[in-house]
Amino acid sequence: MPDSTAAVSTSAHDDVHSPALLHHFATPEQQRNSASFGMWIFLGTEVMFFGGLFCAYLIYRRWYFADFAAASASIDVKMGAINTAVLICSSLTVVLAIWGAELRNRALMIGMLLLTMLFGLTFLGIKGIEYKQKFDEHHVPGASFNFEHEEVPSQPGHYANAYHAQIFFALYFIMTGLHALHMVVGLGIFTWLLIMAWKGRFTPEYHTPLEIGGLYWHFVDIVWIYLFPLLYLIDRHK
Amino acid sequence: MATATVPQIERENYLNKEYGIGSWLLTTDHKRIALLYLISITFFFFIGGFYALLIRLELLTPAGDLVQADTYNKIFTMHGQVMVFFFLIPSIPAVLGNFLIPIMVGAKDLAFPRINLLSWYIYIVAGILMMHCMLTGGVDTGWTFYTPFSTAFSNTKVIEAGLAIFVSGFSSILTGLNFVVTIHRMRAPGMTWSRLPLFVWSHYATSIIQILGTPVIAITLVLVVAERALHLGIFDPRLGGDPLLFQHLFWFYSHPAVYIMILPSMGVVSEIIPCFSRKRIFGYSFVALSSIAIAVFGFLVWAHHMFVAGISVYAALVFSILSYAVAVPSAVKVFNWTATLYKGSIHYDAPMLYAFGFVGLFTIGGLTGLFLSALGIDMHVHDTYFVIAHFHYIMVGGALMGYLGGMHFWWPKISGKLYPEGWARLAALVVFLGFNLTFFPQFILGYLGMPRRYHQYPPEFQVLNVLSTAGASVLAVGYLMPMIYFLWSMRYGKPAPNNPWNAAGLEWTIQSPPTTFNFPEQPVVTWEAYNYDEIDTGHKQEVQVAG
Amino acid sequence: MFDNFPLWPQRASSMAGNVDALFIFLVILSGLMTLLIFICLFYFAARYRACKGVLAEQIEGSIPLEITWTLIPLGIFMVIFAWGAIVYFQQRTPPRDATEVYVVAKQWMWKLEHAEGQREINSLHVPVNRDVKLILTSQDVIHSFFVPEFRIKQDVLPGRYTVAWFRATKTGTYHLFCTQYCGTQHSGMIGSIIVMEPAQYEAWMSGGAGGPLSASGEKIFAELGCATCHRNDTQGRGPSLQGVFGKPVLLEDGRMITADENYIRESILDPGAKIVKGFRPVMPTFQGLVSEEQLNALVAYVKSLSVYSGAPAKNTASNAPQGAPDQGSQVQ
Amino acid sequence: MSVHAKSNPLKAYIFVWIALLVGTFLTYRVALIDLGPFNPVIALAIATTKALLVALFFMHLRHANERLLKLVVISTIFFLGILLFLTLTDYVSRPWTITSLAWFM
Repeated sequence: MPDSTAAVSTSAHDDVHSPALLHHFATPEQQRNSASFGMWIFLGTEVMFFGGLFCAYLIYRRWYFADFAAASASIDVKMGAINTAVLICSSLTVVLAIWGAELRNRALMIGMLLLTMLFGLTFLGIKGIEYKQKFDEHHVPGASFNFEHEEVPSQPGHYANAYHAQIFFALYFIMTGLHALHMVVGLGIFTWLLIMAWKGRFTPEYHTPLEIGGLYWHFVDIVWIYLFPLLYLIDRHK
Repeated sequence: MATATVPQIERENYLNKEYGIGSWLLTTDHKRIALLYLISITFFFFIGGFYALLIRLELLTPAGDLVQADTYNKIFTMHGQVMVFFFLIPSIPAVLGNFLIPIMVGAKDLAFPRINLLSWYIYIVAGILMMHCMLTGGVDTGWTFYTPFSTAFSNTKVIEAGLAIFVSGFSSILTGLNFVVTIHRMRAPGMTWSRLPLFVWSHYATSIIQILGTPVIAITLVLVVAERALHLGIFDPRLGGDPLLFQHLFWFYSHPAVYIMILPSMGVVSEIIPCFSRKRIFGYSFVALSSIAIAVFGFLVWAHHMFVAGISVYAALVFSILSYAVAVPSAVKVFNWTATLYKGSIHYDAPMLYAFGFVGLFTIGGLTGLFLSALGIDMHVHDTYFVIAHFHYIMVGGALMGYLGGMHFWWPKISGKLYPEGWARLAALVVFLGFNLTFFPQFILGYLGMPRRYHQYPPEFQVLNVLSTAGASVLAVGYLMPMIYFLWSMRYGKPAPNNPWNAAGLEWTIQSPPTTFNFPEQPVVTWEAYNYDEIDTGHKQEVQVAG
Repeated sequence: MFDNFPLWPQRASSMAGNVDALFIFLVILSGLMTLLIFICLFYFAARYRACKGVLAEQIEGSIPLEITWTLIPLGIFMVIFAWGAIVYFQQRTPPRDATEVYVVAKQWMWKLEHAEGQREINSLHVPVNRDVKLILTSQDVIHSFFVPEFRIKQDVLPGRYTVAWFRATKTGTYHLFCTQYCGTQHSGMIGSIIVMEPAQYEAWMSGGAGGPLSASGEKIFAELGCATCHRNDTQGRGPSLQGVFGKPVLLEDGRMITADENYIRESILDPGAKIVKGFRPVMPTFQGLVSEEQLNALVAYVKSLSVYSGAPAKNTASNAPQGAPDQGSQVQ
Repeated sequence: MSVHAKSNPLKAYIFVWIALLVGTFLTYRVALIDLGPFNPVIALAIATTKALLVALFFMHLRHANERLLKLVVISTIFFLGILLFLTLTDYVSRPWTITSLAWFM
């Protein structure tokens, strides 16, 4: 931990301030460090937020493994895999956009921002198709939920308990739903970043919003990296 | 002490810089936001207090004759929810912490002033949701929302209350986040970690809990709301769920939440005791690190709320032994405060009286915690009035004493006016006596076996309940007094000098009330914390100006 | 002495003395601690009150002192922990030959059923000086079974059994409280435990009972057609239930579990959850078809099948439920 | 991030990207093979590797001057671990019997 972070502001007040420097910070460095530190802490709260769900998932997966396997087998692993790849690509385009800002390469920055949002929308689109399938199959928990006569993959002739499968689907929809909600928020942030970038607000010296927006996006990607094997790949082998 | 030299004519400060509603509602000044919080939490404190009085009135007689059973259940539920989530959790951090932390570390503001304002608005939205919930029928689940009662059986506004508390959580998270970043990134030159006031250390520990604990209650409430609305089965045993999972997730936050309430009070007391004993605090680094230890160990003990709930006996063993681990740093703090008095030069101003009260009540509250984490005794006293008495000793005796002590200590800085010292000493005494009269009989009631949340009770418990109710009315008077004389002093109080207590700390080097940006120039800290020897021997701390 | 103003609940069970001993130890201990702190506070506050011209003496702190007052409390805490844990384990370990009572809690009443078949509502008659094991479950929300005079408390959960036990040592009538908030009439969900002399108890028992619980379980077993598959030979489609209770069971997925009350309960309500090795998951669920009371009777019946198959070996002893001789069968 | 703009990070970015895609494919393929209890272990090991790659390279956590951020990450994972681990102590030991502790009495 740095001992004291506020630089001795010998001349901070006399300097020509960068227009983005807020009044209560001594230096742009201090401001940037504060912003990224704040974002990392926020991501820490997000980890604990999803952590409660992971905890519930862990407990019920241990209890109702066979039923979870049956329910997991009913979701489309290809879609999930494609979506994982889409998000990974979007993470690449995010870092390239930041790189573009560092290089003062406006076309790269804006192009990559657009591409990121395109990937994000693709992800949500695919997710929407998956949700539609589940809806048609009556696998959405609630009054019309139906999971009768679904075999447990490794035990032919053994039908999954519909109540326990419903718990899987409840967790599936809440986890992926909250993840998708984070994606929507991310798209909102990136729209704003795109406008800022378009207006030429970002320079190699100052592009903190781009960086902390990127941190958020990568975090959402990491959540999905865990959701994919946990939800889609329970007991998949024949 | 308070040897107030008559101060200067009205100077520009954060209070009179701008006028008008807009200049308050859109302010990003941490001091103004602290006052906004002060007004809002005082409002909720009186709502919660009103419910408390209704509870005590109902329990005056064994029969449930004042209100209906359903009404009573709603009253104690909303008493708990309002007091915990809308008063105690924001109380010291959002008011005193908000006001003081930037000044104590030598910054112009918190790291994210706009997020600070946002957190107040989130609190207000949550408060409006809670008020709406209360006014349209209320909720009767107990503040603990235990499933499956809350998800499948209660006929009241569980979803609204859940949402209100969910929203208020974000306010708490953002405050904690702001504090941590400020403490790490905004310290003035020379303000090293070993020179930080202990108030800042304890808020750092509090913030860790707010940041890492609150999201878990948020997601738990999301699950409760979803379960109630859609019957998913996650917490409903009829659908394969486990109600104990809810309790695990709930207490993972709600146990550390107790430390969100008590740690800031400990910070306040760690400021007051050195000031009024004119001494460095005894064992600075142990007091500082014990705050962090409490925050970390606080996360390891939650299932001691579940010893009789049907968890495995082995898990009960683990959680019992860990509960004792968290008691050690609390004990260390009490010993250090006491040792600080040794060979001091002790003054009996109102803040010090509150600090004495805090140490006494916290000692009793903490020691009875040992009873509850002893597995064999918890079997008997769990969910009885023993538990009620214990956590009120911590959360009211401890947290509220610290809050009032801090309000008195920093009131001259906040308002620029001196409060009437005689009244304040009287109020401290009334609160202390009223509190003990209210809650000590409840320990006995609990051991006798009176269960909590009882609308009517067997007649042999009546004498103690009457004592408790009598105490509650004394306590109410004790709480109203500071409210009245603080308001009175805003208009009629003597103007406060910059440092009425001759206290150490950056906040006392600036004018009362401070200017909007706190410091005329970036301060540079060259002295250790609590340098009362230097102050009293005439080597006054002076703010060096950099450059 | 204090008729209207008691300070102490009566000690009416074998457990009460143990709990009170620890409690008194803690009261003395924390009383001394509080006294120490208060005396220091008052003495220092008076002795070192501010005087003109006398400055405070600065003391930085003392590491030996800090270590002392960290380690000594820790040591004391470990003693309390161990003592508390021993009492807890006593409370959690029902003796083998205890009389069994099935308790069903619902909003807002207690339904109690003796293994001998007597049913009671909001009251429980027990003989003095005999171990009584409670097998508790709830029909709706979480309740909690609390008898202050016995110093026992156990939450009662829907969807599973929890267990408690006591041995009353004093005749009389004692409070039964629900201590887990359960809705409108939570404070009305009270009852009484009536501890009687053995002779009185026998007299009370002989007054109108419909035969032991296991016998009504057997009837339900037959009515539901369980016996078509769960036959006594090895030819049935389901495993034979003779002597199953309290024994280890090998499952299809390789796990080994002990057949306790919760296992039998789960096997009736969710037969697919734990398939016995060598059998197929063909049993339909009885969720919603049997009431809690019928379930208790079925469990009692399955347990009774084990009594005749010989006493359980000592080493494989498992959870309390194991091989507890059915009181009902003794009466027969 | 003007500090590391000097060196060209493109190669590292592309390399990490390819590694992440390969990891995803690997996760899927391995799930189809029966490895008994090791299926979830391997899946989570791959996921953790991927998450680390994203955090270290895309989120620039590997740079030495970000020690404080590493502290945030480590303490978050620590507390998440506590939540999962201590909750599991209850669930894992619930079926255990009491008398195995008989020596204790």
